[in-house]
Amino acid sequence: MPAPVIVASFANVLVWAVWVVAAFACLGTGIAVISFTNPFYSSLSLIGNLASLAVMYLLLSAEFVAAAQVLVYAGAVMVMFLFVTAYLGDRADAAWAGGPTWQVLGAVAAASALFVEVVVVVGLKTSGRLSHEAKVDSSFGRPYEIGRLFLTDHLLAFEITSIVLLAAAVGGVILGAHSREEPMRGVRQ
Amino acid sequence: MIAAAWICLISPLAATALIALAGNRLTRRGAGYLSTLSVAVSFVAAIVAFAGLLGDSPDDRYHPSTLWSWLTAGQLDFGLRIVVDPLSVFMMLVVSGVGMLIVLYSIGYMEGDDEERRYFAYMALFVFSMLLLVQAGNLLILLVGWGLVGLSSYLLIGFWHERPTAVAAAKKAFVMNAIGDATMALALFLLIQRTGSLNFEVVFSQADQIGGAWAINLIALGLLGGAVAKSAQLPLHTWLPDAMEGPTPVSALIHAATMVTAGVYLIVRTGSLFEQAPKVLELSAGLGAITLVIAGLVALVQVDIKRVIAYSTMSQIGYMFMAAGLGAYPNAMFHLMTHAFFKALLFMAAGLVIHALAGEQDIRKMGGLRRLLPFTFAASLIGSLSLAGIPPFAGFFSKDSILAAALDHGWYGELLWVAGMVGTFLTGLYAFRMLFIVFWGEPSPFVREHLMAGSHAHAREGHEMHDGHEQHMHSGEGPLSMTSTVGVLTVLTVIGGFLQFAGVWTPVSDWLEPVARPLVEASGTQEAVSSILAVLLGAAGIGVAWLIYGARSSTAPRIAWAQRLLEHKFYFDEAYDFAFYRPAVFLAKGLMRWVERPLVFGSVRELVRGFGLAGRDTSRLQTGLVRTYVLAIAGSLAVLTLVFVVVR
Amino acid sequence: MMGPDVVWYLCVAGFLFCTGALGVLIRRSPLIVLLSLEIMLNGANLALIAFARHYGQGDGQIFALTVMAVAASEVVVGLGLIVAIARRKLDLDVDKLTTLRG
Amino acid sequence: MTTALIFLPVAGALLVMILPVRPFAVGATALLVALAEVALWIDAVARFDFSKPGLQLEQQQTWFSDLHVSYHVGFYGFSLWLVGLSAVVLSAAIGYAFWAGRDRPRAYYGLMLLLTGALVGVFVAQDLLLFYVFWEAMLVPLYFLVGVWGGAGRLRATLLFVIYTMAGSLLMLASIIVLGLSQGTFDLVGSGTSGSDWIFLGFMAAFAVKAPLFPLHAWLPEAYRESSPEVAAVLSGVVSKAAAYGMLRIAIAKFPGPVSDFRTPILVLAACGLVYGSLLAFRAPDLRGVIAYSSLAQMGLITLGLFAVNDLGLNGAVLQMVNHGLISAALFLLAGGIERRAATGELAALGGMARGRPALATVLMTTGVIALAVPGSTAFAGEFAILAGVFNSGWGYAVVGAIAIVLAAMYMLRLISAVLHRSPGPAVTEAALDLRPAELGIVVPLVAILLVLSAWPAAITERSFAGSQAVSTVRQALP
Repeated sequence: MPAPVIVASFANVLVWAVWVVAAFACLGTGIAVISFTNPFYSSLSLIGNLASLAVMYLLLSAEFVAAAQVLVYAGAVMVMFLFVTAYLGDRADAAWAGGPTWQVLGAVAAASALFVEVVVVVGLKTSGRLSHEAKVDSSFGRPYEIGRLFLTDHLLAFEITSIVLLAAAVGGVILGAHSREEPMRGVRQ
Repeated sequence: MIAAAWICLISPLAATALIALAGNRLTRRGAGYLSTLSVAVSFVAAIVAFAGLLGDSPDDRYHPSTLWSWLTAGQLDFGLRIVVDPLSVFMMLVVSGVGMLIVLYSIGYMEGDDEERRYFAYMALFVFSMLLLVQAGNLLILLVGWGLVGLSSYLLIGFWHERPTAVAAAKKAFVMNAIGDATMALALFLLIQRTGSLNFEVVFSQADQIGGAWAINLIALGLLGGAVAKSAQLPLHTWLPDAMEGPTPVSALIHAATMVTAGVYLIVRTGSLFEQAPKVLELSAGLGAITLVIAGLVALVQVDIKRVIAYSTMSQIGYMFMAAGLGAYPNAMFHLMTHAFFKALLFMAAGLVIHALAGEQDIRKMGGLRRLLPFTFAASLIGSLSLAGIPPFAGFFSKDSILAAALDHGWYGELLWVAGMVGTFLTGLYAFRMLFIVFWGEPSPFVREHLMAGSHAHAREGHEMHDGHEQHMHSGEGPLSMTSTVGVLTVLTVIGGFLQFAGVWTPVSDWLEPVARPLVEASGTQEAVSSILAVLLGAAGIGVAWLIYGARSSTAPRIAWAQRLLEHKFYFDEAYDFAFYRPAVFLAKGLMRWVERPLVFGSVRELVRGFGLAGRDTSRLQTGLVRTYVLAIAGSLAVLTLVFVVVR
Repeated sequence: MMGPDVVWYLCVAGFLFCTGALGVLIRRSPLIVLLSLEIMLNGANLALIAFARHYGQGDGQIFALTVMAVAASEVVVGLGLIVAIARRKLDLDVDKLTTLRG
Repeated sequence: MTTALIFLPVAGALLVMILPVRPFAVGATALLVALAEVALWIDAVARFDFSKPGLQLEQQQTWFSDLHVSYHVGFYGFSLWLVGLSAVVLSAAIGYAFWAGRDRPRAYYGLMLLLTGALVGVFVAQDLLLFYVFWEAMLVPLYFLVGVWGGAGRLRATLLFVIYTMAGSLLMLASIIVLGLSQGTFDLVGSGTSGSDWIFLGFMAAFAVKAPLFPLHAWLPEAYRESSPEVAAVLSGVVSKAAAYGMLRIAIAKFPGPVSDFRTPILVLAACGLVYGSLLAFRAPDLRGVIAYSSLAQMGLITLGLFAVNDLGLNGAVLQMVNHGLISAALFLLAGGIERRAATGELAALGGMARGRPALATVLMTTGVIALAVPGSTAFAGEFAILAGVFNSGWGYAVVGAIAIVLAAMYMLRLISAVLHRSPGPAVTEAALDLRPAELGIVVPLVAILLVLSAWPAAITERSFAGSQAVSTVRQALP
């Protein structure tokens, strides 16, 4: 067995190993997020979830996205979550589920049905067509490439995103500024 | 000649329009003079047209004239078309001549009524309509005139519109005539379909090619329906006695002399069509015969002076129908003319009586008027003698020739002849019953009160007393405009019959020959037998009347059931009420109760309620729980994906 | 290429999405619901990036980045709402918010 | 020219809504605009060449080029008469409102003029989509006119009316879309015929509701009773004619196959409506009820004529549309005048109004006898032609029609007598005046037109279709 082949197969095994670890971490943390009663733990699990996803992005040659994931999501957004959780304190604790039984049963049924369908679609109907991956060069997923696409092909999406962000900022300010008034109408006490 | 015919037609219409537009600017009397003048113009124009026709050779006496297209559709073109031919000129003369006299008479009769202008506008409108009817050059215009005379009749019967009976009578007359209009219209539809035209010459020339015995029979039946309704023959006769609610001159003009005889005119005019349907023609003769007997019987028990004459009119038109149905067209037309004279005379004489008695029409309150109203008595006597067919008055000549013609029509004709003879006896009886009751004997208390107390009561039928009209105090017989016209008609009744003496000279038949060639020809023997028998029977009727009502030497036989039957006019009104009016009302109410409310409105109500309920139930799904909504979305997504997976 | 096929990534993405959906459907705490939404978005992101790699085109990554921005905006508004609810001393329970009830 | 006819009233509507003048001037302006519309129509008549069969005074402007939708307007002979009918009746209605006085005049007259524009638009539109736009534009002013200015039960009446017509016109919209897409053009002149039963039924649904045809008339008595008299006059006089026009211009011209398939059921329904409406009119307790149900009957009659699809029937139907429009407008306005005087329309409370009120008696009597189609009247000419036409489709229809003639005499005479004759009813006081000169000025022109038409109904029958050749015109020149 020539050396490059051995190296390649070793690398393959390594990648598989990393993927398996990342994937299971991802699934586990995902389940953890929705299982904890304490939102603080949920938020922490979500950070783990995001981190493991970032690993998978790296495996998919999406270095910039992975970096953004860690920095923006795990860094900024999740900090906001933790901050709010801390602000709310005990009140953030919520009953695990509740509501009518049929709601829970229906939820589980719908979610699992969706999952099974995704698996079926992906695994059975399209496996043949998804087996041959394109070759990519080293520039794929680099910041330069991302920037070029953003400013050429997807300029409109870029601009709209910025407007959405602006709108969200304004919305956040307004919600914060007017929050001391009387209780909202129609909320069941 | 054509121009004269148009002038004859338009003149009364112009008078109507003028009176309607002038309103208060025209005096009441002025309106009367204007409409009399317009009808006089018509009469003169009719004479001019007559003279014009005389100049033509008999076979060329046919002059159509179209003013403009009245109704068009595709190839069809119904013009506003008149025809000047012997028949139409004959009718024009009768209508405008008698009409002129009666409108003139109205000036005196209606004086003091606060709506005289309206009356004269209606009268002129009637004369126009009647002239349109007789001058029409196609069946559509004829139907137009037909309907318009019905309308004027409605307006004039209901002239005193505050009397419920008058309004009801007017409506009844119009609706029964509308039935006739409708059957006539149906006949016209069939004619249009078969011949593609309604012009007389086209239709008549194709009469034998209409195809299918049922078609021509239906056409004839439809036309007969119109004729029967207009001429108050059985079974559509019940409106005529009620129509006496109108002013007496109206009864004289419309319900005796002209309009009601339009049915006879129609049968004569469309003779070529009827001849293709001989059974229908015989039916019309039969209807005439039945009517003349029944009307004569009912007339025996009537107590309203005008109703007696009205039944007598029905009876006399029965003779005309019999003649027309037998194909003796000239006899029918001749009787139409003489009847116009003597029946108008009778009505107007009755009008004088009513006028003198302040609007009273009940003969039971009258009596002994002979000496108080000698002129009226003389006129009534002559009219009654003519009605009973006593020579030498007009009725004798015309009626007897009809009876004679019946003998020339096989066994069916003989049957009709017998009916006619019975009718003659009845005519003498009821005519002189009325005459004797009203004029003979000693003045009744009522008469004494009105005529002998010195003051003349001036009130019109249905109206309260009007003051300030004392100028015709003279003889108590009415103003000159009334008495003079009665005088003229009396003269016409005396001499009118000599215009034609069956078997000796026949100018009327000759004149009508090109248009209405008779189907029957009575022999001299038949003429003689009929005349002698008819005169004897008429005289017998008079004699019986004298015994009972004149000399009062015997009393009338009283048979309870017969009396009741006659007084209820053979229960026709009741039967129609039961058979048509009530079912119509019931149906209308029933439709309202069982269809309109529950089905039409109810369906809407149910639909609205259903939507409301559905909306309320659907809104219950809006729990307000966001999670439920999300679940719905997720569930739907799952299902949709499943569908795509399975389908692809 | 080394490592698993795109198919595997897609399975993980699908699982993540469904997990998030389940969280949204059964949890009543608005905070957790928001977190679950993040998981759903991330599942979608993973699929986008996997496809981007599969087809060798960068557009998927662009979309993923856009989604991140939208997610950030949504978190801002969502957290703002939660804070607003909390300040009004209301229960933090989505089942208590029933203004939409018909 | 044609466009001016549509937009003159619309511009007038904007003008009266905006102009800052006193209420009186608002009404006067509206009346002037309506009269100008009549004048413009007379000008159009003068320019129209009645001997030519095709579309005239035509104007076309592309609207959506992809779908071949265009602003396409123009006149045929019969649409010219219907436009004239709208202009005249709307003028009379606006005049009546002006005389009677209405609250919020700015909005009221604006809506009336908008309605005029929409009606004219319906009658001249030569594009399906444009037709639909005008058709719905008609509903908006009517909704407010009935719903705001109506009587006590106006809300229910409006709701019924609007829901009914909307249901019908949505089906028509679906039909228009399918027909337009399948033909590749929405143009009425340029497109061919269609054989689809469903599209035909969609159109007929809208027309049958608006006309209305038995048994879709549940909205009719309420709408006619609850709206103000002039709106009722417009509703029964002109709006119903839009439906009849639609039947002629679209249903009959575009769907020869389905017309022959569905002719029998439609004729049967129309005949039922004719007798049914006449019978109910005969027992209706009030003025408006009689006129409303007689309208139902008359629309049945017009439908009979249209679906006879022969020269007599079509010519008669067009004539009768004009007749009935004028008659019911005059009757409703007269009913309004009587209700103002007696404060009620109950026939039992009326009576004896003829004495001392010669103008009212003359006008009502004249209108009434024309309405009952006394022979010689233009209504008689219309009915005669219609029934003679439908006689060819089946004698039974003509017999039913003949029965209806008798019933018409019964209910109209009942109306006339109940108002004018006998002794004065409890609601009729001495203070109830004769018709005022202003009222005469409104109603007499309508009656005068009817009288002129009575002398010469061929004025319309000769000029609705080139050379009176209705069937060939409908089948060929309006393919």
